[in-house]
Amino acid sequence: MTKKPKIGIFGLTSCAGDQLAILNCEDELLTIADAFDILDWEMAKTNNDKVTELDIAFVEGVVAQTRDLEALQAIRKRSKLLVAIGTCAVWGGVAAMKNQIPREILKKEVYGEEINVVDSVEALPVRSFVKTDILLPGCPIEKEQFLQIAASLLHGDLPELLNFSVCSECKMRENACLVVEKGEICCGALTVSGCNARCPSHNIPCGGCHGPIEEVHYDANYTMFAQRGITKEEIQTKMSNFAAPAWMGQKLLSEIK
Amino acid sequence: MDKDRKIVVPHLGRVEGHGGIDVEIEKGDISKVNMEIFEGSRFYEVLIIGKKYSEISSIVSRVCGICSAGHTLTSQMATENAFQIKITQRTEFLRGLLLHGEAIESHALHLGCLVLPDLLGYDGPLSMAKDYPKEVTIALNLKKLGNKIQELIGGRAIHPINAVVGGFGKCPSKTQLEQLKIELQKGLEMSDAIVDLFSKIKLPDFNFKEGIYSALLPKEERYSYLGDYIYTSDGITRPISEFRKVCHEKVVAHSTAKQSLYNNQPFMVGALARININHKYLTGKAKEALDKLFPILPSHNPLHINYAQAVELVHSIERSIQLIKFLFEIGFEHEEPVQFEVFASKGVGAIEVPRGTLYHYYEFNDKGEVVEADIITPTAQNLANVEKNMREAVKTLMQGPLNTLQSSLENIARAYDPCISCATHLVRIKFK
Amino acid sequence: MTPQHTLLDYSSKARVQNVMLPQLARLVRVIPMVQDNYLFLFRFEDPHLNETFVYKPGQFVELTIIGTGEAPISISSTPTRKGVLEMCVRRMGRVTNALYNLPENSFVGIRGPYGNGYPVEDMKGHDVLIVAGGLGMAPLRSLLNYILDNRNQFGRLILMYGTKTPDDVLFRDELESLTRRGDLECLLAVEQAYQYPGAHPWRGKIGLVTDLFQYAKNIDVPNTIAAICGPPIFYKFVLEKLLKMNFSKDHILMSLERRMECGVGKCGHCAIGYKYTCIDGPIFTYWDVINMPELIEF
Amino acid sequence: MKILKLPKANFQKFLLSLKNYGEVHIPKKKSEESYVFAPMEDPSEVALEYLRTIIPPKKYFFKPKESIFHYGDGNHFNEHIEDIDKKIVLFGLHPCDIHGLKILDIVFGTGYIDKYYFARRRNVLIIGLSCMPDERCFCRSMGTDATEDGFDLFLSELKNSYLVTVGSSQGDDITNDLKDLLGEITKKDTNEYLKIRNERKKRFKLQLDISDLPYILELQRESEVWDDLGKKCLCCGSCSMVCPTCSCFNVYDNLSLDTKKGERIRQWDSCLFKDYAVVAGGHNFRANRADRVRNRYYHKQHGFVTQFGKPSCTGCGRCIQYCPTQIHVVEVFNKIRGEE
Ligand SMILES: Cc1cc2nc3c(=O)[nH]c(=O)nc-3n(C[C@H](O)[C@H](O)[C@H](O)COP(=O)(O)OP(=O)(O)OC[C@H]3O[C@@H](n4cnc5c(N)ncnc54)[C@H](O)[C@@H]3O)c2cc1C
Ligand code: SF4
Ligand code: SF4
Ligand code: SF4
Repeated sequence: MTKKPKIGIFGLTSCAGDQLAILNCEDELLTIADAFDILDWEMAKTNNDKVTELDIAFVEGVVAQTRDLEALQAIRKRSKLLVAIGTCAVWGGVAAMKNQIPREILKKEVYGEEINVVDSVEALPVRSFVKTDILLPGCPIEKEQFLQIAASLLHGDLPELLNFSVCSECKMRENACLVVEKGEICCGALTVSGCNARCPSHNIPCGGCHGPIEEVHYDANYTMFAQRGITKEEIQTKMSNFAAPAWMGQKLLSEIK
Repeated sequence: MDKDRKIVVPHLGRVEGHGGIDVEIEKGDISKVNMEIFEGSRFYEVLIIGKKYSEISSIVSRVCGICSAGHTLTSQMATENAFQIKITQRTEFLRGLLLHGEAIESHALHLGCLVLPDLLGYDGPLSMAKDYPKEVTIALNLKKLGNKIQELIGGRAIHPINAVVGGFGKCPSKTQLEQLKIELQKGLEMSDAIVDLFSKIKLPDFNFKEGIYSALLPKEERYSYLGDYIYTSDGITRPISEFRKVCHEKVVAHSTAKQSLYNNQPFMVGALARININHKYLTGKAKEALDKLFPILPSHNPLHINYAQAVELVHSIERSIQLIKFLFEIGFEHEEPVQFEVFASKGVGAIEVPRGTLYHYYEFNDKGEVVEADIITPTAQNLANVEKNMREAVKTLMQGPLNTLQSSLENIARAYDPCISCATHLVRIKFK
Repeated sequence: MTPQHTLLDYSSKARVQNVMLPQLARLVRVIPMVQDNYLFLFRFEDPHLNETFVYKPGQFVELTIIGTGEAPISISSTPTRKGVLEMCVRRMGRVTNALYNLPENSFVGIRGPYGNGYPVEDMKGHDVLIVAGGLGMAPLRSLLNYILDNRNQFGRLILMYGTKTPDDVLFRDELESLTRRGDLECLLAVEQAYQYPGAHPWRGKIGLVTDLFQYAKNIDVPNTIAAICGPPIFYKFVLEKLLKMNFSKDHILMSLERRMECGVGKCGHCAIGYKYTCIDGPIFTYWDVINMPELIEF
Repeated sequence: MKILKLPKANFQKFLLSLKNYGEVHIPKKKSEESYVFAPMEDPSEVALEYLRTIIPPKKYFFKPKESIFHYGDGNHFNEHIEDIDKKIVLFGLHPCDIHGLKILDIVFGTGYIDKYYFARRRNVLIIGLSCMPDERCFCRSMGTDATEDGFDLFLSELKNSYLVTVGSSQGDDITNDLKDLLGEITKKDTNEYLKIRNERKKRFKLQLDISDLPYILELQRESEVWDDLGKKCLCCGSCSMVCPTCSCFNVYDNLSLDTKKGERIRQWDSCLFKDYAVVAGGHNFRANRADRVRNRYYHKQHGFVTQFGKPSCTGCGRCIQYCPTQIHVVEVFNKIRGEE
């Protein structure tokens, strides 16, 4: 690209962690600001341009209220390319963990009986509503992957991320397998790589925060855990923490009930 | 200005989260000042019901990306409180470091990337960098330092993974800590520059009245973000288990964030509240910074939150260096998280995170699954106070030009650094 | 059988030319042929290399688009015409797309040539039947021109090339002019000669590529080598035809495609059993192909 | 062949002295059941009881992820070979791992030569160490339970000493330098060695008959054993990562934000991964898990045998230990042989 791409960075309902992850590129931030024409980024600047057509929109968060959906549709309309950043935008994230519970009940639990002003809908990822061109999962996104994607886009290529599970990265870092040695519930074999196996490298089982790999082998995972006396329910509650809609698509959570 | 006026600022840029200040001025009088929150609800207190004790902290961490370390640790402390787990000294030091890392990152981000551009008339750090490359670089480097600590201790700068109930998955190595110490020493000089810069900037005073402040009392005779007792500036000290007496939560119609009141009064938590209550414990360079920035204490000007953060920035760096020394003293043997028994119980955890006191409360069944939870974030506690300060400011400012009024209100709201996502986004002003 | 390795052996192997390192080249011209199938012309920056880069028809190179990545691409030009490397590239994904966006005169990287190429030495003295379908013409063009440039070393030469429409014919001008040559039977067919106003009129046949066999009379099967390349469905019918004509499975040459990351038999991706498409291929006899599991279903 | 004796009392000194020849890497304990090769900080860290490390020594020569060249500084592709000048003494390789390296020597040294591998191979001294098999070792079946070459020194453990076999001229230099630590072997030592050797032979629990295995595999291509494996295998790739002879890789570019400077990366890959055999346009030559698992086994015991006359499995047992779903190579082949 010869001209600076015009970009916007947006957050729907989320913890702002992915936008913060971009702000955390301290060494590259000024280069990013130089290479892209950042028109709209509420988290980092005032006076945001809300109308100009964008080459790329980065969107974080889930659609958890009608306001989010309106914002998302407006973003999609003005952007040529939409990059979903973060596990919320890609898979629903924690907010989608208990989509099976009706929102009315959730509202009552948290806000009490009498209040009924809260605008809340079933929390679903960005790609459930609009076309997403690039998916960058991660809770939060990994800085290196973001920079790699940004450089690819600047170069005019559609970025491509490797698609294998945390296990392989975990092995490359030469960690002792937590399933094999300690019988822990580790979501590594289900979860897409990118984090360089952060958790297992700290002796902590993977919680699945990057969301599932393309081809998850549920049965083999169950067998693996069953061999170690771990029940389906235990695995499913753990799996559902970050990408519940993906698992629910597999009709797994409904099996518990 | 006695006409009905209406201005809409749907989003206030440069605050983490979504929100607006909704101010209505009717016939020269304030009819409404509301912090309106646009953030969708995520119902954390419900999400964790049925989850095992080991999974909670990584879920609630997602309340807020900016104080994720704070949420993680508060959650773990509440769990430990419930199961009567006693953590080791090394864990205590490491947790301290992690919290200071978060404070450094958060304060540097707020001061350098949000407040300074505001005060110097830029729309953000990126545009400010063209004229003030040195200042922006210092801020970014301090922010990076904070992140480095979090990355090293927490395993990740945002949503730490290494901290677990009972300890840590992996302890940093000697060489890693040595390296960090060198960088902290450099950071100390940089933070001096920030204090210097702020001491030259005069912040307006809109005649704020004396407020109520609340903060944790340090366990020992030193400035700290940890404590077992809550002190409110009316002179009462309560154990953290009585946190509901301090922050009585109420749901307000205009916001998905709950607001907290103390004795039906708004109150303040956060850096300024801490400085007002605990400043006597400051030592070293932080004390020098305090003397430079706060000739009079306590301060009732919410804009001084920025000064307070600058003081804490220095303190956190100094204390981190000290903690590393302690860690060296106790050595580097591998230490597994503490083993414990699970039983039906309740527990509270409280930590002074950058924006104020954070409370987590859980009730567990005998399998260690959550049956009830309550999370009270600092921003929720501060919201009512922000509104109160705004009312005060509007009174003083109403006669002035409209854009001054608007930007002043935004400045006040921003001073609180309302990480809205954790409670809730920011300012919309309507003049009716 | 196992080589004995010594320090000397290691250090000599550590000193070889680095096969993973591309040579700098320039994209000198882009010639659009059919939609998303352009001909790209390259020259090495090092003028010496343009002379010394020796390759065989059917070999390929690993082409680097700087900043994007690498892809294996067959050389479409013939080694008998030195100076430029021509590659016929189909726009498929990341790398090929970036090539299409690359302005003329840009730098690229090329390493190779790799693969076995057509066994032209062994083919000498034989009649050659080239059968191409659709984009399969790209690798065969090198062979065709090589034979034409060494015409007297080969026997009878027949080219059969079929596409869907005249707009899909690769190297159309070049091939159409070849139909006038007396020493080549150049048979072209399209399934549909639908022509829009202003289009170049189609002078070839209409029908499937297999229909062209009727025009090539008296093929001396035992003395003929068939080189074929095209989409899976093409193979199904052409192979059927050739076998019926009693072509030996050893005399049918096919070109295979696999995912490749290195081109030099190390990365493993193109391995089928013990054969590596990149070093043992991409040209295989039909007999080889039958013996390779997981082959493309024809 | 020169064979000397190192009394155990001198062993720590011996290890320490190795520092003169490069950075010493030794097996260290990583967790309850796992070991790794890592730099020696103190000779007491050496885990002499270890049987297999998580990742085999291949990591020193063929790195999990490495930058192979850079571009953007002028119009060149600048060769980049990590650790090109780093001298390492790799202590403690068991015979199977030495064979593993010998197999990689073939892979990277036949036909086109992989400069990266050999640039590092020449800088690493290999010191072997004898072992006592556990229930996962089947090197004896693979013919890799002993080795006559592929090392500079090889230590065979006796009760109070080690026999030190000198395997290269560099190894000889070391024994000359350290002659104060070493002694002559005696008849008694030989007898002791033989006794241990016979004892070791008896300890092998696991056996795999590889005679005419390629042919059986040819017959069993459509066996339901593969489908069953496909149902059980996670396709996580752990077995490939830990295998001393698995050497597939991916190549891709990392570009810097200025879009001019960049580097080419190569990174370990596995034929078990879904995208391994996907070609442009999306066709996947091994779309089924069963096909991919089968491919790995065929490559080890069929493809490589046909190509180089021996299997590319060393019987180290790593894939058995580290497969999270307990897929067991030997059991798989025994099933295929109908010998369950
Ligand atoms: C011997 C040989 C000769 C060839 N000759 C020609 C020719 O003359 N002309 C021609 O047009 N084509 C030719 N091809 C085909 C050509 O190589 C492919 O079309 C080309 O590789 C497409 O590359 P791409 O990056 O544009 O496509 P993509 O579809 O983007 O990538 C190509 C392949 O790489 C894989 N891939 C890339 N990146 C990743 C990743 N990050 N993770 C997982 N998988 C990834 C894809 O799955 C796919 O298999 C030849 C192929 C071979 C093997
Ligand atoms: S190991 Fe799993 S939970 Fe941990 S960071 Fe990686 S994907 Fe997230
Ligand atoms: S296949 Fe398994 S036993 Fe054989 S060498 Fe590889 S890891 Fe070792
Ligand atoms: S380690 Fe086991 S589960 Fe993982 S790919 Fe290998 S055989 Fe399959």
